[in-house]
Amino acid sequence: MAFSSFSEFLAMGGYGFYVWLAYGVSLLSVIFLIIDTVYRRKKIFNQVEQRLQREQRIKAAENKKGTL
Amino acid sequence: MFNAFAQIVRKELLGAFRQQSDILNPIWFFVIVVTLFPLGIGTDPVLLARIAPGIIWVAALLAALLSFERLFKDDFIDGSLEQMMLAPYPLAWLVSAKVFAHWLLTGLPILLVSPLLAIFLSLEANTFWALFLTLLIGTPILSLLGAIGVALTIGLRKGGVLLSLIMLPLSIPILIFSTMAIDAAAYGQSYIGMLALLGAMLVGAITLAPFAIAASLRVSVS
Amino acid sequence: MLQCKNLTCVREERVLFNNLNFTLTSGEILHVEGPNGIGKTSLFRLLVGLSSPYSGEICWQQENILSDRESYYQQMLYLGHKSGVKPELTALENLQFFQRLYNPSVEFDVWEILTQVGLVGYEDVLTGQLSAGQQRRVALARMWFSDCPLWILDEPFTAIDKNGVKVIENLLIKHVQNGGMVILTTHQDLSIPAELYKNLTLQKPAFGEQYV
Amino acid sequence: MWKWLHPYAKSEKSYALSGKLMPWFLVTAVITFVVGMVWGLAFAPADYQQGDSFRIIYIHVPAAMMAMAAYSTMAIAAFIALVWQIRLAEMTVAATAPIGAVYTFIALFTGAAWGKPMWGAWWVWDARLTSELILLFVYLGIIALYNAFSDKVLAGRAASILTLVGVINLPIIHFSVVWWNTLHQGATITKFDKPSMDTAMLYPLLIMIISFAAFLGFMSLYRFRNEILHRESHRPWVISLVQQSSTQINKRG
Repeated sequence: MAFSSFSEFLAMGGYGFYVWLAYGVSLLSVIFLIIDTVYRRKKIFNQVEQRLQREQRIKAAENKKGTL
Repeated sequence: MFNAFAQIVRKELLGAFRQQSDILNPIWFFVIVVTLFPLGIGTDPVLLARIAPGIIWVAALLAALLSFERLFKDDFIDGSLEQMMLAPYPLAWLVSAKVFAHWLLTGLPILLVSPLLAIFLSLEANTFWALFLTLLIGTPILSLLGAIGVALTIGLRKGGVLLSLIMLPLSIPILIFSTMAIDAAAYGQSYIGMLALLGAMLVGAITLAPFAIAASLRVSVS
Repeated sequence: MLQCKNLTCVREERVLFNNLNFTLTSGEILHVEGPNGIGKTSLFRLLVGLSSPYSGEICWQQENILSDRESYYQQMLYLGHKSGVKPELTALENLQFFQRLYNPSVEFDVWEILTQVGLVGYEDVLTGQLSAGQQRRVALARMWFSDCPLWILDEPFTAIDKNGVKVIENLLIKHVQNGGMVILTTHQDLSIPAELYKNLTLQKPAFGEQYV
Repeated sequence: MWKWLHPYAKSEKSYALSGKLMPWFLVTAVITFVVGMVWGLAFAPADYQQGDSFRIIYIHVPAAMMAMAAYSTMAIAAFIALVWQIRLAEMTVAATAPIGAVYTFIALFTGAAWGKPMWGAWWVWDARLTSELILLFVYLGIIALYNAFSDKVLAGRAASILTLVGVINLPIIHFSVVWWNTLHQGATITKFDKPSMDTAMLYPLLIMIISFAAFLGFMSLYRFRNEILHRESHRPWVISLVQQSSTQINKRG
């Protein structure tokens, strides 16, 4: 163990701000990447589903006669 | 084969002389940008001579960016581009002709006005020759690199900004080697090594870029 | 002979047509029809090799057109929606460029062709200053000096007057009677003898077939 | 060599295979991350010169290395995509680029946060940071180009071409920046060079490199699957997959 107490661990020998800033921003950007990736997957699923619904509506519309 | 090359160059030059603003505007822009620097940072000849290579090369890059649009854009809109892609010759060869004509119309004029800028920025004769030689070797590389960028972005609605974002990072080595050569010349050192490096890059670009341009056009025009 | 084998075209994750098959032999005109947005222009761009199919292949003289583009392009003339004519050049300069680049072995009388397409007296005017129909005529003039057996014409009659349409139709008939082939789309009715051409109707993929 | 890969060149099979591989990468990434972080942050001894600020190395170096590795992956995939016309390779290029960009950003930011206490400035035109910055520009260019095309088949091909142009250019850029740096700064700042590192410091670094690599693998597979789904959304197997998942949600809801 390089540190004797938790507050010392947070202080990082006086460099706490820089170390935790670096780690924090890195973590944030990775989380952003994960959210973006999962969101994209959801979006693709939604798009395909919407398309399926639209096609069913078109099919229903084609069965009706006398439309323009 | 060579007839096809000559026909395309001839057509480009003929068209450009009918629409002279296409050639003149980038040059005009180049001169104005360079003029802005003394107005912005003062007229101290020592300072100007010190930063002149950077200014001229950055201005040349921006002027080149302005001129790239016309390389394929008009052709794309009026359909000559797709007709060129359907000609019975290798596409890489035909686009080389286009790029060569483009360099004649934009790179060469920059070379021709460079003495004027050398006077504006108080360059000495030796430094000016270094500038001239780097422009001579560097502008064709810019044309080839830019052509790849235009070919990739031509079908897109907002391709212009994207073109600069793609193109500028790739042209950094040219900027660095050219300004270093000019700096070396300003300190009275030999700059032949830098010129050789630029020359090697030019040879590499001439051999590889036409294939990249052709492949990009096949993607964009489809 | 031009063959389309099991051609499937997908654009932006949407199936335009599926498993299209046809063969065109010399002396035939193929008239492609179908409503707007059905994929006629996409089919034509596949046929000339500007875009590549999702699956299937197009063969010219038993050879995939994408494997040897140059020899295919020596025998193929494509006139698309966009004319390919440079507005800042004159009609004469445009024609000379096309002849020298695409049919360098053909000798022809420029004045005769300008007469044929009705542009005599306009040869020194910049093409950009001509009317839409006249600009179209400059592009169509390429058919008169083309020695290519295969003509692929996407909406050739756009902006052309009735008389002009007749002249072009006669030219097409002459071309196929000399052993040429023509593929074209048009929204007008063709007044070509029915035995000279056949129709290809593009249809929306049926339900159950819109996913491939 | 491509023979064994070929069956997996079918998108449906690759979708299933990558789905099977993903958990392994995730588990590796999480375990190595926890071990590496605890070891690196709490147990590794402080550097005798830089004190505890050196602990930034445990993300800076792995991010920088894996940003390069991601680009190499993209370059190989782009080459395969253009030479053998394999669509899945184009998807690999598109899937890996954003992860590479994020890693490059992390490397840059941690470099700056490390530089502030060491050099007294957030940014110095150090050769390595400058190269990293240009790498980020190249990544962003590729991503922007990919997103600008609405037809993803064309987008993938355009991104592959740009990746290959970049891969020829990047060594030249790096070389030119290093040379430019030595000329303009006298000697390069060598704070990041660690020729002889204490093993107690080195092991956590190696573990973190493995963690970043595994996470890169996990994320690329995830995004690769997204790409497959997006592009093949006209294929019956994707449709049935979507229908299955929606019925599952309906049952639960």
